[in-house]
Amino acid sequence: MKIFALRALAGLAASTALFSAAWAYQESPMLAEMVKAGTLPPVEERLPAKPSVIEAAEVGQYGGTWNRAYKGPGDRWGPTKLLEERVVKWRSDKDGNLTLVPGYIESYAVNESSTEFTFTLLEGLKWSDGVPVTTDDVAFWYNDVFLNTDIIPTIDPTFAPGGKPMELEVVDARTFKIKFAQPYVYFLTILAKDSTGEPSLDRPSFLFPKHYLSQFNNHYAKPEELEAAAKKYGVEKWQDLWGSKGAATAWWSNPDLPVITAWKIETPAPGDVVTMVRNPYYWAVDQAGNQLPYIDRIEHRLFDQQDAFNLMIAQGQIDFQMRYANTNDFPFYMENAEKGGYHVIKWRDAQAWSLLPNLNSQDEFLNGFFGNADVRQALSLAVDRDTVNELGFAGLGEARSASPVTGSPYYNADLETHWAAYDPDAANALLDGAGFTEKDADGFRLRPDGKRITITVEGAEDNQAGILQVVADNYKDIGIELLPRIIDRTAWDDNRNNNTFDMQYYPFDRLSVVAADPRNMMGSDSYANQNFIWYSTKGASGVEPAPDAPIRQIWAAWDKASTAPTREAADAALNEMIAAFVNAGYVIGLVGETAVVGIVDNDVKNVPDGLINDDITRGEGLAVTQQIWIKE
Amino acid sequence: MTDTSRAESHFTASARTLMWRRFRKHRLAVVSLVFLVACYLAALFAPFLAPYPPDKIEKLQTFVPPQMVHIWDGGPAWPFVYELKRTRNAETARVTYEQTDKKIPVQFFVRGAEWSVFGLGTSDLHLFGIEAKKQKLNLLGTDSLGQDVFSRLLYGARVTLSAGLVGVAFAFVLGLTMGAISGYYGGRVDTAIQRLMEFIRSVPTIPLWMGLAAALPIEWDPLFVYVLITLILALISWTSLARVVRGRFLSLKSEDYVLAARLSGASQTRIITRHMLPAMTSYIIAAMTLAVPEMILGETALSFLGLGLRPPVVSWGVLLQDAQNLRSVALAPWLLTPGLAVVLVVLAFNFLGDGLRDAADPYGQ
Amino acid sequence: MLRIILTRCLWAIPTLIVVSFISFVIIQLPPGDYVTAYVAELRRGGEYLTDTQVELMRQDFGLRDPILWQYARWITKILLHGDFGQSFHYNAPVSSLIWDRLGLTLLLSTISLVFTWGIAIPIGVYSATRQYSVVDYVVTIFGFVGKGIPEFLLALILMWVGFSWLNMDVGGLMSPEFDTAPWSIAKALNVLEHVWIPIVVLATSGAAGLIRVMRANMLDELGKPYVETAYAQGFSERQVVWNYPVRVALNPFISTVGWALPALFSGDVITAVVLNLPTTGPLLLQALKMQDMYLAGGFILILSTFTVVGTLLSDILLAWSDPRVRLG
Amino acid sequence: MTPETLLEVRNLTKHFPLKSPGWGKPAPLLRAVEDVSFSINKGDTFGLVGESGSGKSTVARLILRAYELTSGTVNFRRADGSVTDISRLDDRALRPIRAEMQMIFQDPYSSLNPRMTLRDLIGEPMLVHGHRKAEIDDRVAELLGLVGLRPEFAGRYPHAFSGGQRQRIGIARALALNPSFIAADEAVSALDVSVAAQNINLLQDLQERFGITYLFITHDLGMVEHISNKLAVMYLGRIVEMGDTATLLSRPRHPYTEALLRAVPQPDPRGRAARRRPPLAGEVPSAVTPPSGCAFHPRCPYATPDCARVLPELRLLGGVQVRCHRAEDLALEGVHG
Repeated sequence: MKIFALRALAGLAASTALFSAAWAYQESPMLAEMVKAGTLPPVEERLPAKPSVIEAAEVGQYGGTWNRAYKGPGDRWGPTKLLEERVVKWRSDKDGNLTLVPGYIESYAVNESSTEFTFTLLEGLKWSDGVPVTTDDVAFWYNDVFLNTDIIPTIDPTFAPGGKPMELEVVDARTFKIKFAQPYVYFLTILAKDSTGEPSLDRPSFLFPKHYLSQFNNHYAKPEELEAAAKKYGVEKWQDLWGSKGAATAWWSNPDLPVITAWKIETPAPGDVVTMVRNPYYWAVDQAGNQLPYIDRIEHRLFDQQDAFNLMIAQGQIDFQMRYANTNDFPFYMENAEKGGYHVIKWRDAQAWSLLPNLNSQDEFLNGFFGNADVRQALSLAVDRDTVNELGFAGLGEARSASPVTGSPYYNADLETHWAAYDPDAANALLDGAGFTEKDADGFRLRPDGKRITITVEGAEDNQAGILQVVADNYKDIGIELLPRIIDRTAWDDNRNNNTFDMQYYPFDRLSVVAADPRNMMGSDSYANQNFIWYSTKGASGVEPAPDAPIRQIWAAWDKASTAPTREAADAALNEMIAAFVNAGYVIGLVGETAVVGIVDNDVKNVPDGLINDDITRGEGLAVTQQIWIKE
Repeated sequence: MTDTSRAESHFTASARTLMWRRFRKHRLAVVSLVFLVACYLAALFAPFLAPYPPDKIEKLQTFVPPQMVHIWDGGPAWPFVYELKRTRNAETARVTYEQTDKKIPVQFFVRGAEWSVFGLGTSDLHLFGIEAKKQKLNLLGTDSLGQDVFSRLLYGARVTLSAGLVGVAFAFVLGLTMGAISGYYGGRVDTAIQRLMEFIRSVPTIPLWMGLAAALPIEWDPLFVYVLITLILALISWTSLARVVRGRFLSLKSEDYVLAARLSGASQTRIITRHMLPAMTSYIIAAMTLAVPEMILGETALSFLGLGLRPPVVSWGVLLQDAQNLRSVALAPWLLTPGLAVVLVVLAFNFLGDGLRDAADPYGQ
Repeated sequence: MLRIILTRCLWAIPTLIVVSFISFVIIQLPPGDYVTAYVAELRRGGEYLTDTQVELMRQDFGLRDPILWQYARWITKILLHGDFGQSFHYNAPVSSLIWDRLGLTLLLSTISLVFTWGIAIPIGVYSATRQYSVVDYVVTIFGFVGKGIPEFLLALILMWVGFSWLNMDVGGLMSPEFDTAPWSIAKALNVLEHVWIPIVVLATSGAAGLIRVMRANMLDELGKPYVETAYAQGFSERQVVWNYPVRVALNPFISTVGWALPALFSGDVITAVVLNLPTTGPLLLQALKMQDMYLAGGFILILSTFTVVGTLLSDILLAWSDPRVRLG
Repeated sequence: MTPETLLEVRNLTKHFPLKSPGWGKPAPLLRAVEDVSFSINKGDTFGLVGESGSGKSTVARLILRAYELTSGTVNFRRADGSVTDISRLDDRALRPIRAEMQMIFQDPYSSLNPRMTLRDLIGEPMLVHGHRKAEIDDRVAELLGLVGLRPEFAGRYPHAFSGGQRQRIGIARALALNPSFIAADEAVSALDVSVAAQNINLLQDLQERFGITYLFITHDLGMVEHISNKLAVMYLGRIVEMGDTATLLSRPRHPYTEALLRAVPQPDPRGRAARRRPPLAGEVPSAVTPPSGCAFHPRCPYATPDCARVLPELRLLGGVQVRCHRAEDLALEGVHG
């Protein structure tokens, strides 16, 4: 197990490494020209008084265009994760250990009981149009957006622990406090992943550019103005200007929106090429005083089909990208690396490809079948994970359970191998012991009603058919008929939503900093969605689990963790929750920690290798894109 | 045969015989017919001809390239293959195979996996194979799961060459009936059918596929679902044939010999079945031969869109699904052999249809 | 004639209404709706919506209303305001989305159509006049291979050949460096370097079929007595063949040109997807997959209209070119 | 109907409706046959002449009920002596009558199903009228002999025969059921002159042997002169002149008949005189919008303004019926000799 790497934050204050040296800052030639032309103030005036310092692996050169590919408007997360800003962000050290570092704030502090969080913005922080960022913008976010039910009808429970929404107290022009009614140890962890939630995670935490957005807000603008704005942006009603795809308020679709990110959108989707250009007011510098980012532009070319993307890679048209690079195609990428002038890096995926039995199945029999721990163990022991790894992942993963991955603060070697051995004999014995001894002529076990035990397993991608076929072969050996079906992704999601599936092949992810998002483990949108609904609605709807069901332990442990006043207590409870989840064996992990393949052009520098890839740590964002540069 | 008796046999030859004679002149069509019969026979006897079951996964024999069977070893020799040595490139994770000096003889009528003899019993006899511990005989190489492409090709032929036929046949029955009614009776019936056809042609097919594929219960056998969908789609695809049949009926109706039959008191049924339909059989056969390749191509295209047959069904479209990526084109081009099979069969069907059409041409000699 | 056209146009209206309704139903045949797809997409990105919000969104989009009502609302807007509605997925008007991609689609389809005809007709004629000659066999084999090879496979292989052997930049419409550049000769050349693959792919399958039909039609005509008469009267082969038989053999083509209309609009979906071309086809596919029903619906409505208009056009052309056919 | 009459046609009219231009508006009519009446006596050969488009073929097809009549009656005397109006009978009721009236087609190629042997072709009428196979085979052989073909040919297909031979096959087929009436629609027009003459002779032989009555349709006045004893000339769906062939041809009363006669090639050098006046000019007008008054007036060299206004009645004049206002005034040129 890796060292528990997370800094104990509760009761501590932390602050950014700030650049205070008196020597001059450097800027990109692109901006220098604009300064010369008089269209932009000099760099000293654009940067905060004491800019943040982002330690570049190697001090780089300015300029260049970073070429990537994207899949259309549904794919804003690829571009977003490259540049999103939070008050605190995950950073990985060379050994892969994760720490939270402050973003656009000078410092933050947490009180003893973890109920009060104080943040101080950087002095002289500016929006991309040069307007200063102040706590006015924070108040605007809180009063006019977060609490504005016209824009956000219900408050995300994540920001209302115990049912009471967080409260804001503005201290001065740079300082504000967030208060909770109960201890919220994991608040910073959640901020690093979720920002401040709706209208979208792709917005910075606590900040909205009041000077620009008030024209789209019903607290400020008249109905007819709102209507005119809606018309201008081609949407039906003014609320559509907001929201996660808001035509006016999403950075992704509106080039006019002031941002604090290193780049801002220039040509939005649905263009064939989405381009982003550097933010002249970006507030961080490298260790040598160069204003970041190094790279001037990012261009995303549209593609639809994997091969179109692979061809771009082979032709050297991709500068750095991990998203959509396919582990299966690793040999292909390697074979063409020389021709394409790139090399391939490998990060570690914080997920385990798993079989997800539906514990809430509407099929009476399967419900009881999956509910039986012996059966789950048998189904887990019956899979030859090494073969799955070899055939499905070119041997680039490892056989393991669905449990925290290496590098996660919650990693546990025992849990990793829980029920992960290949032992068909033991599996058969377990099924016999569970009473499923009757078999038909083809050797398949029978249900009490005399029908064959048949499980339909659904995958959402064509290349999963082979893997499922291997598993089906394995299950045949223990007398269980597995019917692999590849279906459309929407239908696949839908079946989980509507509780109309037997079993799914599912990437069980978010296995790094589990605290930031434990919902999958608690059954949400996974093995027991109906139970989770029962839990989250406090019994108002959904299905109540059996009184002795292990899922109750999982929930209880999380309830304890989420309200613990100290980090130690919270983590202890969280580890308890994880153990309960893994030991129950609800999710049959097959292969995890698979290599996430990254394509890096040979001229692209400062791209770290071997990091963890997880939604919680914001995917490629963990590479600290501001300090990546392109050699001329 | 003397000249006169040859002439006599020409004079007394039936239309069918004459057609057959003209058909035989179309050499490519004859070759195609033979080839297609061979394909169907191969599909029928796939379990015997294929050395391995189609879904036998071999973890350590992925991406084996096609193996040469040698029959010359300094002199004529019993067919043999060389033993292969597998290595995995640690850097690129690519698996490669090297020929060693060791020869493994190919054997005929070997025992292997059991197969069912048309429901009468089982046999474990296979036409050929090799006896080796770590190796199989892969004439066309193996895929990413180490499955024998040659065996899969043979098994796939069973589905590809038959599953879509149900829909084609259905569409033909519909198209013929509707076209005949429309063309023979004319008037209001004709107008109504014409409008109906126009309407049906405007119904978009891709969304219909997607809708149907998603709406049918998932636990149903994918092959059954596919056949069902082709049947439903036949409800749409009959219109093109009906259009042609209608046109033919319209012009046939005014043929003098049809009128002559009517004036001699022949019933409608007799007129349609004895005079009008026979005049169209050659066309119908040709059209049918041409519809089969359309259907095969349709299956591969739908598989490409993720709408057609899906694994674990083994069909040529499914096999091509495996091959239709750059990785296969670049690193395992032998996975494209099902594509070659598709091209050949489509080619053969087209030649056959072409030959039939040329043969049916009343002006041709 | 004019009256007949008018009657047919009037007929087209009920046809379109029924087709549009059926399409609307078909789009919604798969379980779930756009909100399901959207929520799942958000969740993958790490955003969670509460059930209340999901419900609100459904009501907002009008997805809770009975389908007949949804259809009525949709079609009324189109008929009265020409408003095809809003794409959920793109959060933009459907018409502008389709319009954006239509230009290139029409351009590509038209070029390949012209290309196809330019190749197919002379070859078909030649092949027919030299039936069972070597050239005929070669053309026949080319034709059938072209017809037999699945388009996506051809596209993929051509891409690989272009990339791997010819060292060309393939895929997409142009190289990335020109993506954002203004139009110039270099950019135009670069585009030309890219479009040959789609044109070859589209023209191969198209031309193959056309050659066959042309050959068959020509053979039919050449066998007729009037051709022999013309020969007997001492006309040269060129005069005989290109005067009457070719024109007659072309009739079916001319009369089916209207059928190419919907194809022009949708482009070839599969080829466009494989070759990563920004045409309308992939947009439709995407819309259907995301259950973005107004985008898909608008798309299909336009396609159906093109089909109906195309059929009408075909019938008129047919009546025009062949007086034996009476419009029925 | 006198006892000698085999067939009597009264007020035969056929309008083909064309496509309606729109709802509520009447469809334009193609007036193919307009108020045609005549009768044919047993054993006669009734000639029907006119340019193409004059409606003569339609008359034959109406009589044989290949088309539905618009109005009019067709009385036919059956073999048992009874007279039936066949104009309103349905298919089933017609079937026995069809045995007694047959047709010979113009095109010897298209009127024989190429997919049937002579045995099947000639035997088909018998087969559908319920005759037994052995009987049919004998009869086919006999019929082949009758039309001058070798009985061994019964197993052959039509493609083995020349045009004239095929026409004989058609004749054999028409004879199969011993009909009393045969309509020959341009039966020899497609044949070479010598072959045509042979077939005409054959038809006349058959008439003598079996007492068949012919309706002989042709556009060639030269031909009718030889074969028919009664003659009717049609123009745009109406009979313009009708009567005894010899009388009518030697002394035509209608300008149209004269024009047709002039078009007949005359081997006689005296015929040169006939070319003083221009031959029949212009084309047949459309039957959808026939000219007012006498339909022939636009092409008639003798037309008066009256002719364009009033449709002349068919009236008896010098032993023939003629439809012309000026029939009395005109001295038209007939066939001399």
